[in-house]
Amino acid sequence: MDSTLFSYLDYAVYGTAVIVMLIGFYGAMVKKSLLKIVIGLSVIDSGLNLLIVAIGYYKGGTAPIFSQGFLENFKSVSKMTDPVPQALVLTAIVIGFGVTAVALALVIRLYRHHGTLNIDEIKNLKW
Amino acid sequence: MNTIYIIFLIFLGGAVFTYFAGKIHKVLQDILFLVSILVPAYLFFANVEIGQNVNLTLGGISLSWGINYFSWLFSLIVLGLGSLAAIYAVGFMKGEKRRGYFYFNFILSIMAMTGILLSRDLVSFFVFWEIMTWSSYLITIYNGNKVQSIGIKYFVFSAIGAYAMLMAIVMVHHITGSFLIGDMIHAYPAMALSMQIWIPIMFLMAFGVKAAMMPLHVWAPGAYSNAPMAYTSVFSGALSKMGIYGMTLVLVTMVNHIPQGVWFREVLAWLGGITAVIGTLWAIQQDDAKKLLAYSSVAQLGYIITGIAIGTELAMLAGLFLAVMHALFKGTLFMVVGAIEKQTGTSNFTEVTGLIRKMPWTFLSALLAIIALAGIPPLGGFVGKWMLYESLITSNHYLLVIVIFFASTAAFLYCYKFLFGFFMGQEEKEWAHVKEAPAVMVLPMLIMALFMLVLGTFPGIILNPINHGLQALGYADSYKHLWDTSIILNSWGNKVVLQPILYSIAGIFLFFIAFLTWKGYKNTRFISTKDISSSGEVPKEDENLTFSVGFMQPFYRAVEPAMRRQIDKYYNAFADGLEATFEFLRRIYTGNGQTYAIYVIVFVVVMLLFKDFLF
Amino acid sequence: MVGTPVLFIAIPLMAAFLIPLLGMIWKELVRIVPGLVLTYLLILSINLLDHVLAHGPIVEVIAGWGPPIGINLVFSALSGFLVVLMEFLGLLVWAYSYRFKRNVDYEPALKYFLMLMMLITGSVGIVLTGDIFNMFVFIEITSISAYGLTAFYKGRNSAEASFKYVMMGSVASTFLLLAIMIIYAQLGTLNMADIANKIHLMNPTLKIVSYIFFVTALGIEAEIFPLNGWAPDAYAEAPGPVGAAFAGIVVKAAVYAIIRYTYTIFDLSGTFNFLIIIGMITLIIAETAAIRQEKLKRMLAYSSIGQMGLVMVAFGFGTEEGVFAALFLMLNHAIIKSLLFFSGSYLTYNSTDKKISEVNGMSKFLPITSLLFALGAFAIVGLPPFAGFWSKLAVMTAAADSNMILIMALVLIVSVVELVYYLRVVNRVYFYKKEADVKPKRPTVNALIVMITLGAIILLVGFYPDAVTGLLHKASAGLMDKTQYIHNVLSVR
Amino acid sequence: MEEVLYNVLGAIATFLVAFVVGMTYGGLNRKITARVQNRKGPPFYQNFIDTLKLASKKSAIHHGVMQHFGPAFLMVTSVMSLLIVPVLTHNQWFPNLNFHGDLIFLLYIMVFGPLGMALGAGQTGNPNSAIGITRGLSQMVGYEIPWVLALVALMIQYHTTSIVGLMAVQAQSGTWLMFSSPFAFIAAVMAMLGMFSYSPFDVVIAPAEIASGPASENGGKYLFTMMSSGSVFAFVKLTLYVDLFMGGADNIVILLVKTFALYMIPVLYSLTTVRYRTEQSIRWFWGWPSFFGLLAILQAVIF
Amino acid sequence: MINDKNSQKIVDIIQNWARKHSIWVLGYGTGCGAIEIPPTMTSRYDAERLGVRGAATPRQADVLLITGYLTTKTLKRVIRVYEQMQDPKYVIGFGSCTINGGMYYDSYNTIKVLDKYLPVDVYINGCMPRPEAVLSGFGQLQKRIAEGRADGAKQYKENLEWYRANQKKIIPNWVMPEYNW
Repeated sequence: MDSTLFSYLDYAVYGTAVIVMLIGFYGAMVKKSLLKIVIGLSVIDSGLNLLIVAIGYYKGGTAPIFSQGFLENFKSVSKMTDPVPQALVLTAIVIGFGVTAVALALVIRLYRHHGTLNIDEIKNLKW
Repeated sequence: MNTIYIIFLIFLGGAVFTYFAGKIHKVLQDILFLVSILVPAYLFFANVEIGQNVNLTLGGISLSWGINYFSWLFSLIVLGLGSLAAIYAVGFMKGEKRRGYFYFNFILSIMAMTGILLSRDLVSFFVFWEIMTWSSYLITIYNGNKVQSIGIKYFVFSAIGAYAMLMAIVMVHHITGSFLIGDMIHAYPAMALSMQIWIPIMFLMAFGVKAAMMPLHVWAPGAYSNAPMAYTSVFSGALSKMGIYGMTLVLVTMVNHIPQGVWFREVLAWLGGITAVIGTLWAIQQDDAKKLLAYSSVAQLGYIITGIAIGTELAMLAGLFLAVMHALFKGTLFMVVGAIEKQTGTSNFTEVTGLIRKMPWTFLSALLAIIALAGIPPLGGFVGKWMLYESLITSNHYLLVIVIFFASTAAFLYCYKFLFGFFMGQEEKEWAHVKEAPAVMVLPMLIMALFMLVLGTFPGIILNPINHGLQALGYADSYKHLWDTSIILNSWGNKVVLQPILYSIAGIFLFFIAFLTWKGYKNTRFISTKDISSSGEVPKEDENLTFSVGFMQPFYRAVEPAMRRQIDKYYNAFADGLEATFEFLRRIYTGNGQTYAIYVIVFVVVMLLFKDFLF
Repeated sequence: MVGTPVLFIAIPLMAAFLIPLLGMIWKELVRIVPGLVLTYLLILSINLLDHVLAHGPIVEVIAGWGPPIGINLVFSALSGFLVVLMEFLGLLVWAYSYRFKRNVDYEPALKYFLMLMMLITGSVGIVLTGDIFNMFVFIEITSISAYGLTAFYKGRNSAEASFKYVMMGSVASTFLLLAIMIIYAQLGTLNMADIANKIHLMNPTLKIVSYIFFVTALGIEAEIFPLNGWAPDAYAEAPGPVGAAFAGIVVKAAVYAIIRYTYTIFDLSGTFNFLIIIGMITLIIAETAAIRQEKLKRMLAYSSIGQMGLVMVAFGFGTEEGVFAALFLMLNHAIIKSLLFFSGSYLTYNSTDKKISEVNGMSKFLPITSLLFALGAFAIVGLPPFAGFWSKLAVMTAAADSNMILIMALVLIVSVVELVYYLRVVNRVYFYKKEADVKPKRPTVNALIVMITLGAIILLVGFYPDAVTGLLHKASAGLMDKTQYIHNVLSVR
Repeated sequence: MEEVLYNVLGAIATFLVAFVVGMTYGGLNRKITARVQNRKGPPFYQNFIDTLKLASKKSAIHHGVMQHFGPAFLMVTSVMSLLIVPVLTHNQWFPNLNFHGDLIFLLYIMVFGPLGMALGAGQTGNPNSAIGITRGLSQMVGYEIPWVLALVALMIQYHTTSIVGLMAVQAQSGTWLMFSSPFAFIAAVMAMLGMFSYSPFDVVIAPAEIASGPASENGGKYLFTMMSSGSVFAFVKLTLYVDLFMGGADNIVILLVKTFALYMIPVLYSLTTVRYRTEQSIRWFWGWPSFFGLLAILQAVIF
Repeated sequence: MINDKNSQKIVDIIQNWARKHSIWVLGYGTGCGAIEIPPTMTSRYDAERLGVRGAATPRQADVLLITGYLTTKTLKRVIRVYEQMQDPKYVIGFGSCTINGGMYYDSYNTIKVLDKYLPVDVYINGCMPRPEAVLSGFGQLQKRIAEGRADGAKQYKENLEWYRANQKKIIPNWVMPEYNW
C-alpha cells in the first residue's frame, strides 16, 4: 500500500470521526426532540471514541497483546499500536452507555410528566 | 489578663447571656444587660490607661489595641451615653417583645464602638466597624417588616462605605505591608499622589456614611426614626460620632500633610454646611417627632463635619465639643420621644398635645436639650456654636458661615415645633391618663440635661479632654489657660465670658419670674387650656383646637422650590434601574437545556477565536 | 501512618456496592453504614493530613506501575485539605439527610445513600488523582451520581433539571476527553506531573486548544458562566442536603481540577487573567441574577455560582496570597453554603415551590434554624466576626497586592448586591407574617446537630481564624510550588 | 462685691433709661402714625399710661408655668442684650457687660426671648398664638440672613467680632461704618424693618386675623412685661445699630438723636406699605437685602 | 405702707387715672351698631386721642362694647367673653336695643334688657348712636372710672346668682366653666 495513500486514509479516519461528532452536535443542539438529543449525544460519543482509537493506531502496528517472548523481541513492542487509547475508549464507552441510560430514563420521566418530547416546552425552571 | 480583653469578654459574654436570660426571668435579663454595659464602662474608665497597648496576632495579622487621649474623648461619649441609654432602655423595653434581641444588639454595638476606639490597627477597626453596622442594622429593623426597606437602605449605604474603607485598608496594606494605623500614618506622606488622594476619599466615604454626610445621608432619617428610641439615642448620639472620629483622624493625620488637603477640607466643610441646611429644612417639615429629630441629627452632624473639616484649632474644638453636645442633647431628645411614645403610644405631633403638666420632668429635660440644640446661651450648645462661627469667620469662610447660620436659625423652627407639638397646646381628654415616665427613664434624661447646663458655663470640663485629644493629634495648645476661667476666645482675641452671663441670665430671669408670680398672687388663677378666648366659644372637652397640622407651612412655602429635588429620589431611580437591568440580565438563563448546551459550544468557539488574545 | 490514600476510593466504593446487600440483612444498615464509612474516612483523612503536614506529600502508586506510566494518587497539603473538607461535609450531609423526607423509606434511602457515596468518592478521587484520564473517570462517576441525586424527587421539575444537567455533562465529558486525547497524542503520557514536565514540548496551538477544552469541560461542573445553566435548576430541584453537597463537594472538586491544570500542568501566559475574567463575569451575572429570584434555593444556587466566580478571581491573581484567599473562600463557602442549604431546606420544608415568601415569619416556629440561617447569611456576605470576613479580607489583600483595583471595586460592589438579597430573606424570616398555608416542620435532632456544628465552625473560624490559616498557607504554598510537585510524583518508584 | 453692686446699679439705671426711651419712642410712633393719618393721635406718653394700666389690672389668669416663663424669657433677652450693647461710650454709669460677649453672642441672646415667649404662648393652648409664632419664627429666619450677612461683612472687614471693637474702629478712623461699609448698612437696615415687625412685616400679630397672635391669651401683668420688654428691646436694637454703624454716642442727647433718626426708618416705611404674607416677607428678605449683604461681603473681601 | 389706707387711696387715684386714659375696647359687633365703630376710631373722630383703642382678645380688653341687640344665641358668647375679661372691666351698652329691645322689642329671639344679664356701666342711647354719642359715652365711662364708680364687675360678682338665674333662663344648655373670680 502506498504510504501517501495511507496518510490520506489516516486523515480520512480523523475526518470521519470529526464529521460524526459534528453530526452528533447537530442533533443535540438543533433537534427539538429529547430522544433525538440523546441520540445526538451518543453519536458525539461514538465519533469521539473513533477519534481516540485513531490516535492510538499507526501504520503496521500489531495488537498490543503481551505474549511469550515479548521481552526478548524488543522490536515487537515498538510495532504494537498504543494500547492506552484503546483502554480509554473502553472506559469511555462504558461511561457513555451509563450516561445514555440515565438520559433515557429521564426522557421517559419527562414524557410522563409533560406529555411531550419537545424540549422547548420543558421550561418550568428558568431565570 | 489585660483589662481590654476582660472588657471585650464581658461585652461578648454579657450579650450572649443576656439574650438567653430572657428565657429564665425578665428581671435577670435586665440586670445582666445593665451589668454587661456598666461594668465594662466602669472598668474602661477605671483601669484602662491611656497610651497602653496590647498586641495580638489573629489569622496571621498582627492586631493592636490601645487608647490615646483622642479616642478616650470619644469613649466618653460612647460609654457615657451608652450607660445612660442602657439604664433608660431597661425602662423603655419593659413589656416589649424581643427584648433579648434588642439587648443583644445593643451590647454588641456598644462593644463595637468601644472596639473602634480601641483599635490601633485597621483590621480590628474594620471588624468592629462592621459589627457596629450590623448590630445597629438589626436594631433598626426591630420594628418588623414595615422598616425592612429602610434597614436595607441603611445597610447598603453602610456597606458601600465600609467596602470603600476595606479597599483603602488593603491598599494601605499593599503599600506599607502592615495593618497598623501608625504605620499608615507614617507611610502616608511618602505615598504616590493618587494613593494620597484616593485612600482618604475612600476612608471618608465610610465615615461620611456613618456621619450622615450629604449625599450619603439618605439612610439616616429612616434608620434613626425607626429604631427603638432607647437605641436611637445611642445611634444618633454615639454611633454617628464614630464617623466623626474616623473623619477627624483621616483629616488630621493624613490629609493635612499634603498640599491637596486644603481641597479635601473645603469640600468637606461645604458638604457639612449643605448637610446642615438640608437636614434642617426637612426637619421642619416633619410631623413625626422621630423623623424630625432624625433630620435634625443629620443637620447637627453637618455642623460637626464643617467644624472638623475647617481644621483650625478653634474649629476642631468647636466640632468636637459640638459632637459631645450633640450626643448629650440628641440622646436626651430621643429618650424624650421614647418616653412619650411609651406613655402615649404615638410620637406624632398631630396626635399628642399638651403633655407639659402630665410629664413635667420629661418636659424639663426636653426644654434644656432643645435650648442646647438651638445653641442658645447659657446652655452648652451655645459654646460649640459660638466657637464654630468664630472659627469660620476667623478662617475667612464667610459664605459658609452664612449657610451654617441659616441652618441654625431655621433650626429654631423645628426646635419650637418639637416642644410645642408634644408639650404645648391644649390638654386633651384623650391623654388625660398619661403619667410621667418611670424614674428609670427620666433619670438618665435629667442627668444629661444637667450636664448640658453645666457645660454651658463650665465647658472646660469637656474642652480639657478635647484639648488633650487634639494635642495627641499634634495640635498646639493655645486655648488651654482659658478653661479654668470659663472664657471662650477666638483667634482675633474676641471672647465670651460665660460665668457672668449665666449669673446675669439667672438673676434677670428669677427677678422677673418673682415679679410675675408675686404680683397679684391672690388674684392670679390657673385655668385649663380649654378656657381660651376663641370668640366667646367654649371648646368642648373632646375638641382639640391645637394648631398642629401644617405647622411651619409659611416657611415651607418660602423654601418650597429648594425642596422639590430630593437626593433620595435619584438614589431610588438608580436602584430601580439596577434592578430592571438585573431582571433583564437573568433572562440569559432561558430554562431551555439546549440553549445552555449551545452556550457551551459558543463559549468554546469564542475562546478558540480569541485564543491569541487571551493566551 | 494509619492508611493510604487509596482507601478513600476503595472503601466508599465498596461500601456503596455493599449497601444493597447489607440492606437485605437489616434495612437500617442502609442508613448507618455510609455514616460509619464516612466517619472512618474523615478520621483517616485527618490523620493523613496531619502526617502530610509534618512529613510532606504522600504519593501512592496503584497497581504497581510507578509514574509516569501507572496511576498514582497524591495526598498533599492541598488535596488533603480538600479531602478532609469533603469527607467532613459528606458526613454532615449524611447525618443531615438521615431521615430527610423520602429517606424515611427503605428504597429511596438506599438509592440516595448509594449515590451520595458515589458522589463523594468521585469528588475525592478528582482531588486525589494524579492522572488526567483517571480524573475523567472520577468526574463521570461524580456526574452520574449527581444526575441521579438531582432527579431524586420524582417531580417533573427534578427530571427537567437532571436532564439539563445530563445534556451539559455529556458535552462536558466530550470536551474533556478531547482535551485528554490532544495531550496524549502530543506527549504520550497521562500523568499530570509528567505532562507538566513535558508541556513545553507541545504544539503551542494545541496546548491552548486543550486548555480551553479542559476549562470548558471542568467549568461546567465548576459553574463558570456561561456553562452553568444546569446549576440553578439542579440546586433548586435536588434535595436540600444534595444542594449542600454540590456546593461543598462537587464544585470544589471541579475547581480543584481547574486550578491544578492552570497552576501545575499548563504553562500558558494568559491563564490567570483568563481566570479573572471568567470569574468576574460569573460573579457579576450570578449575583445580579440572584437578587431577582423568587425561590430560595435558586437564590442560594446563584449565590453559590457567584462565590465560585470569586474563587476563580482569587485564583486568577496567581500569587500565593491569592491562592490562600481562594482556598479560604472555598472552605468558607463549603461550610456556610452548606449551612444555608441545610437550614434553608427546613425553612421551606413543606413547600413545593420553595418560594422566598414562604419563609416569612419562620423564626417563630423554627427559632434555631432561623438563627442559623441568619448566621449563615451574615457570614457568607463577609460580615465580621464571622468566618466569611477573613476570606473576604484575604481576597482583598491579595487583590491589592496584585494591584487589581478595578477588580476589588467590582467585587465589593457585587458584595453589596449579595448583601441585599440575603438581608431580604433574613428579614422575611424574622419580621414578616407567616403565610397561612405554610406548615413549618421542626428539624430532626440529627439535622439540628449538623446545623449547629456548622454554625459553631463559622463562629470558630470567625473568632479564631488561626484554626485554619496555617493549613491553608501550607496548601497554597504547595500549589504554588510546581517543581516540587513534579519531583514528588516522579521520584516515586 | 462692690464691683458687682456697681454693675447691678448701673444695669438698673440703663434699664430705666431704655424703658423710658423705648416707651417714648413707641408713643411717638403712634403719634406720628396718627398725624400721617390726619388724626390728632394719643399723647406721646400714651404707652406709659397703657403699661401702667396693664400693671394695675387686678386679676390675671394663666394656663401653666410656661406662661410665667415666656415673658420672663423675653425680659432676659431684652436686659441681657441691653447689658451687652454699649449704650454710651466713655460713661461710667453705663459700664455693663459689654466686654463679656460679642456679636455672635448677641445674635443668639436676641433669639432667646422670642423662643421663650413662643413657649409661653404655646402653653396657653390658643391656636392663634401658635399660628402667630410660626409666622414670627419663619419671618425671623427671613431677616436673619441679610442681618448676619451684614454683620459677617463687618467682622471680616475689621477683624473683630466684638461691638466694642467695631466702635473702636470707627473712633480710630473717624468714619462711621455706614459710610465705609454702605452695603452692610443697607442690608442691616432692611433687616431692621423685619426686626421691628412693623408693617409690612406685622403679619405675626395681625390683630383681626389671629387676635394679636402670641399675646392673645396674655393680659395684665403678662402683657405689661411683654410690652416693657418690647420697648427696652427696641431701644437695644436702635442702640446697637447706632453703635455699629453710626459710631456710637458719647452722651444721651446724641444717642437720642441718632436712635430716633434710625427709628424713623421702620416707622415711616410702615406707613407707606401694606401687610405681606409670611412667605412674601421671607422672600423679600432673601431678595434685595441679602443681595446687599452679599455686596457687603464682597466689599469686605476686596478691601 | 401699701396696706396703709391713705397711700392706697393715692395708688387708687393713679391707677384710676391710668385706667381712665387707657381704655382698650373689645367690640362685640354682632348688631347693626358695629358700623358706627370704625368712624369713631378713624381720622374724623379719632377715639385714640382719648386713649381708646381696640383690643384683640378679651384677655387684654378693659371694656366690652355691645353694639346693638343680642340674640338668645349670641348672649352665651357675650357672657363667656365678659367672664374671660380681667378685672377691672366695664360694659358699655350701645344703642336702644341693649336698653329695652329697641325696634326688636317684640322679637322672640332677642335680649331686651341687657342689664338683667350683664352689669352695664354705661348705656349709649340712640338707634343708631352717632360717633359723637359714642365718644360722649366713653367720656361718661372715663368719668365713672375716675370717680371709682364703674364697679359693674363687682356687682356682677356679688349678684352672680341672680345674673346666672337670668342667663340660664335664656340659655337652656348651660355648659360653661364656672366664674370663680
